[in-house]
Amino acid sequence: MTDVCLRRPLQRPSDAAIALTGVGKTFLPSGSEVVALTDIDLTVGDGEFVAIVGSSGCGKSTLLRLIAGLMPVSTGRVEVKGHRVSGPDPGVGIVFQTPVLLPWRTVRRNIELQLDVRRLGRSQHGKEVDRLIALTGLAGFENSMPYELSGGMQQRVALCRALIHNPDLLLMDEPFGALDALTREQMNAELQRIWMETRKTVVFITHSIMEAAFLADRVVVMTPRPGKIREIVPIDLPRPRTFETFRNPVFHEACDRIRSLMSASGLME
Amino acid sequence: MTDVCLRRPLQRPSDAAIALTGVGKTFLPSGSEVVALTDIDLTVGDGEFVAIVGSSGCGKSTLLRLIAGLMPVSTGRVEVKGHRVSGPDPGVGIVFQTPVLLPWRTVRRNIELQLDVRRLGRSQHGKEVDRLIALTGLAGFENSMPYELSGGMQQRVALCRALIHNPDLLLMDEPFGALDALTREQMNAELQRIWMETRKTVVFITHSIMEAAFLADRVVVMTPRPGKIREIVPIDLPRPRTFETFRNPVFHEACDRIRSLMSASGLME
Amino acid sequence: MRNAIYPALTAVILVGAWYLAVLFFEVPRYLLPLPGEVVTRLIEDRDFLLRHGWVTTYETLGGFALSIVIGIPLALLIVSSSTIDRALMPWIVLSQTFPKIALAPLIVVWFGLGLVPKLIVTFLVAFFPILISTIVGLRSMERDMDELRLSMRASVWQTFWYFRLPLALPSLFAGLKVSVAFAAVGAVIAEWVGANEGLGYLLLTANANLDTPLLFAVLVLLMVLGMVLYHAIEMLERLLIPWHATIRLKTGQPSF
Amino acid sequence: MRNAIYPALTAVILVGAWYLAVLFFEVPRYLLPLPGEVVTRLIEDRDFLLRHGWVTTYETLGGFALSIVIGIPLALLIVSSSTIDRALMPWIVLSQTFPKIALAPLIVVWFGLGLVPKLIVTFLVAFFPILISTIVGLRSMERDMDELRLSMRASVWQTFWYFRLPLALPSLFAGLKVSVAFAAVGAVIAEWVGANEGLGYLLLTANANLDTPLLFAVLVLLMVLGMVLYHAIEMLERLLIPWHATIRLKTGQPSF
Amino acid sequence: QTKLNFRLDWTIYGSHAPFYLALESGLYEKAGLDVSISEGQGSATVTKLVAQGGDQAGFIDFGSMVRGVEQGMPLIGVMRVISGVMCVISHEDVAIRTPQELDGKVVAYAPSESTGQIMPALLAANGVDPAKVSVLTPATGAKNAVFLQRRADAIPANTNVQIAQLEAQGAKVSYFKYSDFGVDIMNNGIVFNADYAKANPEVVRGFVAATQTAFEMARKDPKSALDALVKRLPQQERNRTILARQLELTFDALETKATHGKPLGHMEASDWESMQALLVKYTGLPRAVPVETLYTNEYLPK
Ligand SMILES: Nc1ncnc2c1ncn2[C@@H]1O[C@H](COP(=O)(O)OP(=O)(O)OP(=O)(O)O)[C@@H](O)[C@H]1O
Ligand SMILES: Nc1ncnc2c1ncn2[C@@H]1O[C@H](COP(=O)(O)OP(=O)(O)OP(=O)(O)O)[C@@H](O)[C@H]1O
Ligand SMILES: [Mg+2]
Ligand SMILES: [Mg+2]
Repeated sequence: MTDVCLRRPLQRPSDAAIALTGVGKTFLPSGSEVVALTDIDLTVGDGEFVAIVGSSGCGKSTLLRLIAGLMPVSTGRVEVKGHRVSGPDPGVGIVFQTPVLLPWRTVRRNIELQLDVRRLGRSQHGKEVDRLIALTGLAGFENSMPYELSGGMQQRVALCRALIHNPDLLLMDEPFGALDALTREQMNAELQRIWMETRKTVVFITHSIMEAAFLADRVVVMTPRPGKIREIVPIDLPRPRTFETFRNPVFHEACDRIRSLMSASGLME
Repeated sequence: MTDVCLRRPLQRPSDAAIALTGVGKTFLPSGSEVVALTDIDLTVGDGEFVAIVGSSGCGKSTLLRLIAGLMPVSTGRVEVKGHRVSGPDPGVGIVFQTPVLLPWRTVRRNIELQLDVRRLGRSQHGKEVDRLIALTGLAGFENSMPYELSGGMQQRVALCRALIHNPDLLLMDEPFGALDALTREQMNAELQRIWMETRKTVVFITHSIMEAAFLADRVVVMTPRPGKIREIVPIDLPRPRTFETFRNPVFHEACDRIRSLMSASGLME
Repeated sequence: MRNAIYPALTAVILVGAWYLAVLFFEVPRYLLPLPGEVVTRLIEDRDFLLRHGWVTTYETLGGFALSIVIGIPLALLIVSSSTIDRALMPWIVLSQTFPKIALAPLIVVWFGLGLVPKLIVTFLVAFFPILISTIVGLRSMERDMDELRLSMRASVWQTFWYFRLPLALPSLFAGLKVSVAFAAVGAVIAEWVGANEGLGYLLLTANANLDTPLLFAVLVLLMVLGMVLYHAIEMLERLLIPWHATIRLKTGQPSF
Repeated sequence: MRNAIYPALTAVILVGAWYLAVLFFEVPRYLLPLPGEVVTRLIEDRDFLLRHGWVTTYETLGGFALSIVIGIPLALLIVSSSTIDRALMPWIVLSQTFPKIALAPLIVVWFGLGLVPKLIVTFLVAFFPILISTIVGLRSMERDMDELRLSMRASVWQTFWYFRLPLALPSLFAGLKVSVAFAAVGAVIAEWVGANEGLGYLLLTANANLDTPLLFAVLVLLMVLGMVLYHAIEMLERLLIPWHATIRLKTGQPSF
Repeated sequence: QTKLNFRLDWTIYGSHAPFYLALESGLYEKAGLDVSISEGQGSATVTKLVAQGGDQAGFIDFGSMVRGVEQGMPLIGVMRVISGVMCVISHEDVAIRTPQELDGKVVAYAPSESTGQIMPALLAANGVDPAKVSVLTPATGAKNAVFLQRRADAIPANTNVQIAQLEAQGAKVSYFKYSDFGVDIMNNGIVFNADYAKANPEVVRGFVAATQTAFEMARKDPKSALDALVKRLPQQERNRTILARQLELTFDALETKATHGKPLGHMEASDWESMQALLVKYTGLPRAVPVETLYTNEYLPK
């Protein structure tokens, strides 16, 4: 395959798949208010793969929710595909931080839920469901109920569900957090392949700096509460990235840079 | 601190904190039966730190449940502190794979749940609760409800809850899975310190090979379904391990060994 | 089959206790006849009893069906809008706080003495538990799942069908169980409002005529009707929500 | 205060509709008196009505309290053992499937005409919804949480108090709401069994004398009693389970 | 003073006033009795209460008492009070004055009402085919409404209860009594628990005598009787006109043909026999019992 690295100048937000300007989010829980995000300016190009890293509780999931249109911003403006967000975009696929499977549906039916709700014929996509199940190593568990699955298996079902309708915008919140190192690597490779084939726009939250650097065009490093963007680290590596990439000094430089940015912002507040 | 590495010969199971002999576990769900574990023989010495790695769905959590006395074995025998297991041991602290917080209790009250149920005076342990909250970076969120926390914060609450009653046997199922790299490193260091100070017996499930090698006296590598012990890798490194350890070739050898064992057993079945 | 043992045992104990009570405490027969007398009556008058029993059965089923058909959508409506909730709930609670029989004259004059008033009264007695339980069930969706359905852009109807209804089933079934047990009572009350057939009618006659064996025969039939309906609902529950903890724990995983 | 608007509005609409109905459809007064007449009656006879109302109120509260005090532990017992479940449930269902009033003579003879039979009948009418809802609530503990409480070696009592009860609260409150709305009806029925005071007794009198204004005055009092109790339970719910989705969603997070 | 619990058949109606007169004017007290009067929920329930002895005496429909005795209840009728009040009420403008005119008409009554249950006897006695009379069966409370709405042409009723109520609603009614058409039966009387009566004959005698005097006094001065009732139950003040009319009609119905001219309370075996015959034939009473077990005149003043 050829190098399909897609970094481009992104002056005009309208060009972008996602554009956040001056976004802030404050929660008003029972006690004192929590400022989860302030002053977020971020533009994600069409077909770009952006990873977000930051310490636990810094607002990554909140940011994803704002982009997904799952909650309104407190200040600022979120645009997806040029439109101000006021609800989830039809072309979005989300992997949540927890698997959120319906306990009354089998593995297969949980994946098909996406098809059912979007009125995409279950039978037409049957093959695709099978393919994703095989890809994620769930073959043989199609008819298991969620409570019969291990933590990692549940997460993989959620992954399949987010992919089955072939969305052009993929929002993933630590999708591989519950997977072992090797399965995770395999999944990374798969995700890259899918991304290169279909040119989806991806926003990918991860705790693994290496995973972020391996997958993303740009890595957004966030500071802890109140969550701000500290720096955006471009990853200037050719695609497809393979395990050769791990030996590339550019890769290690990027990783070190991200790591030092995170350390600098303090481990936790 | 001095080197307190505790590996000893463990011929007599009765010496051991945990002894599994010929343990197997088969689930009989709605569909076909799932053999989660077969032929597990494992002895964990008193005060030993054992890590378990293995691909997703290979039976790690199931193994932990058997040791914890949360479910009966299908075959074989599990002994904890010389007694056949027929329920959870009083001196056990468990971190589950999911946080399992009570939604009607604040962070602080969730940690205190362990004290309440075990009738350990809430007031006597007040300082200890504060200390753990500060240690895990949850200060300021004592009175937040679980749904107001991020995924990683919830996991940290669960960690505090497992430690507050100072158990001598600690069973941890991916306790740091939802934490960012740096918080995770800090937590690793903390866990090592606590372990060295209090000489707890620890069984620690993780997906991070480096974490396993960094923390454990021995790393149990499991094969995928049906879950078996492939090999037990001893980690012959002095304590306390610090970030110097990462430069130690012994460490890297161990990691490579674990990695190759896992690859050899096939990524997934 | 094993499930039938306990109810059967219960029946045996009940009848035994009844028998002994009558004999030992010398309860006069006109207050509490012997089981045998009631059974004799049940057998002798079976055609007559079954005919009236059948009337009450279909009134019960009709009223219960109406409770479901109106109760569940009503719950959905109330859950979907807090304005509707606040506007409707007071009325509904109101409708529960007085005995229906007190409105007998109005009911008879407006709805006559046919099937309609029976269905209305039975419905009024039986729908409230379904409504309240369904509301709690429908509302028990946590943020996680709500975000999932939002992200899928599920319509109101889809949200109900794919998410809220299955989630609500355990609670809904609790409502159905209470409701079905009350439905038979509702039908009897409906017959007291005005009827010349049905078990409620028989109860009135038996009472006026001091015909205690008949009274108890009718009560036995009512119990049988109620029990059958209740257990039918329970079986349906087992069928529909085997995935739920309520049922899983009951059927029992092995544990220490 | 804002919460009072809707019920108030409801009352206004109800009275308005009632007024217009009487005037336009020329409903005869002996079927449906004018609101004014009922209000006049309420004011004129206030001492007398309040005295009887008070009797019914404490019967209602007593029976309701009994339902809670017996219903919840009973639910716990049933949840804790499937043998007890299967042995007791049939009896309990049985107790619900026939009209209590049919056993009036037995009840009167065994328990006299004092407060005891009133409490028993009210209890019999009101406890079932609490029982069933509590059972569902108590059983709704998922494996995760069950393992947590096992790992802590929580005793049966602790399991109930720290885990099952809080989990059961939303469902339990559904039961309480149904139950409290029925309790007043139960008290009225209990008074029909035999009483010289209380709103149920007044209903009988009003009915016998074709005294429709009195009948409606009593119904109004019953409604007020039921509504007050219902809303008291609802407020308690808000107080006790602000953490639950049922309530969280109602109070409303901002959303699109 | 001997305590005596006396239970009325139903909630208050005008015929009850003399009992309160006896209470208020001290008649019971003079007889050495401390009587407490309670309202009832229908004769069927009251028979059981008296049989159980919780109440020693009741103002009970004799028909219900007969059923009770047949079932083995220890009851004894000691004083006949109201007789022949059963009637058929119709609207004056379409008056029904004879049983024959019921042919093809609609009547309404609750299944539990003895007046309704006996109606076939009335029809049979007058050559009317009961099948030609349609019956609506609303709840007791709804019966009057159905009649006032003219859903029913007529209702079987008791002269001393419903007529006054219907008139109070502004209805102009016409009625005829069963007793004028061959069905002449006793209605309510004083029933004692038989065991109690046997053990306490003086109490029964005293109560019966006082009651008899009270009815005489009330007939002469109905207002005093009503005053006494209202004094005890102030909320009845508002029903005074109805009560007065009910009481007035009560005095027209204190004897059967067989007891004409006899003192109030006196009973004749023939009345009991004909009553039982009707109950057996029309209302499912399994069998007639010996009349001696039903009543006695021995407690009446000589
Ligand atoms: N619904 C809510 N109500 C109140 N506070 C909230 C809510 N959701 C999130 N927060 C707060 O916002 C902050 C950011 O949370 P968020 O879940 O975005 O963190 P995160 O970066 O995803 O962390 P993690 O890596 O641990 O998942 C946290 O301090 C959290 O307590
Ligand atoms: N309650 C259950 N019923 C049926 N099958 C089960 C049950 N629990 C676990 N299993 C099966 O047992 C196997 C091992 O599960 P387990 O949760 O132990 O895996 P794991 O090693 O912890 O995986 P992960 O790393 O993904 O958490 C899986 O195949 C799972 O499907
Ligand atoms: Mg998060
Ligand atoms: Mg696991």
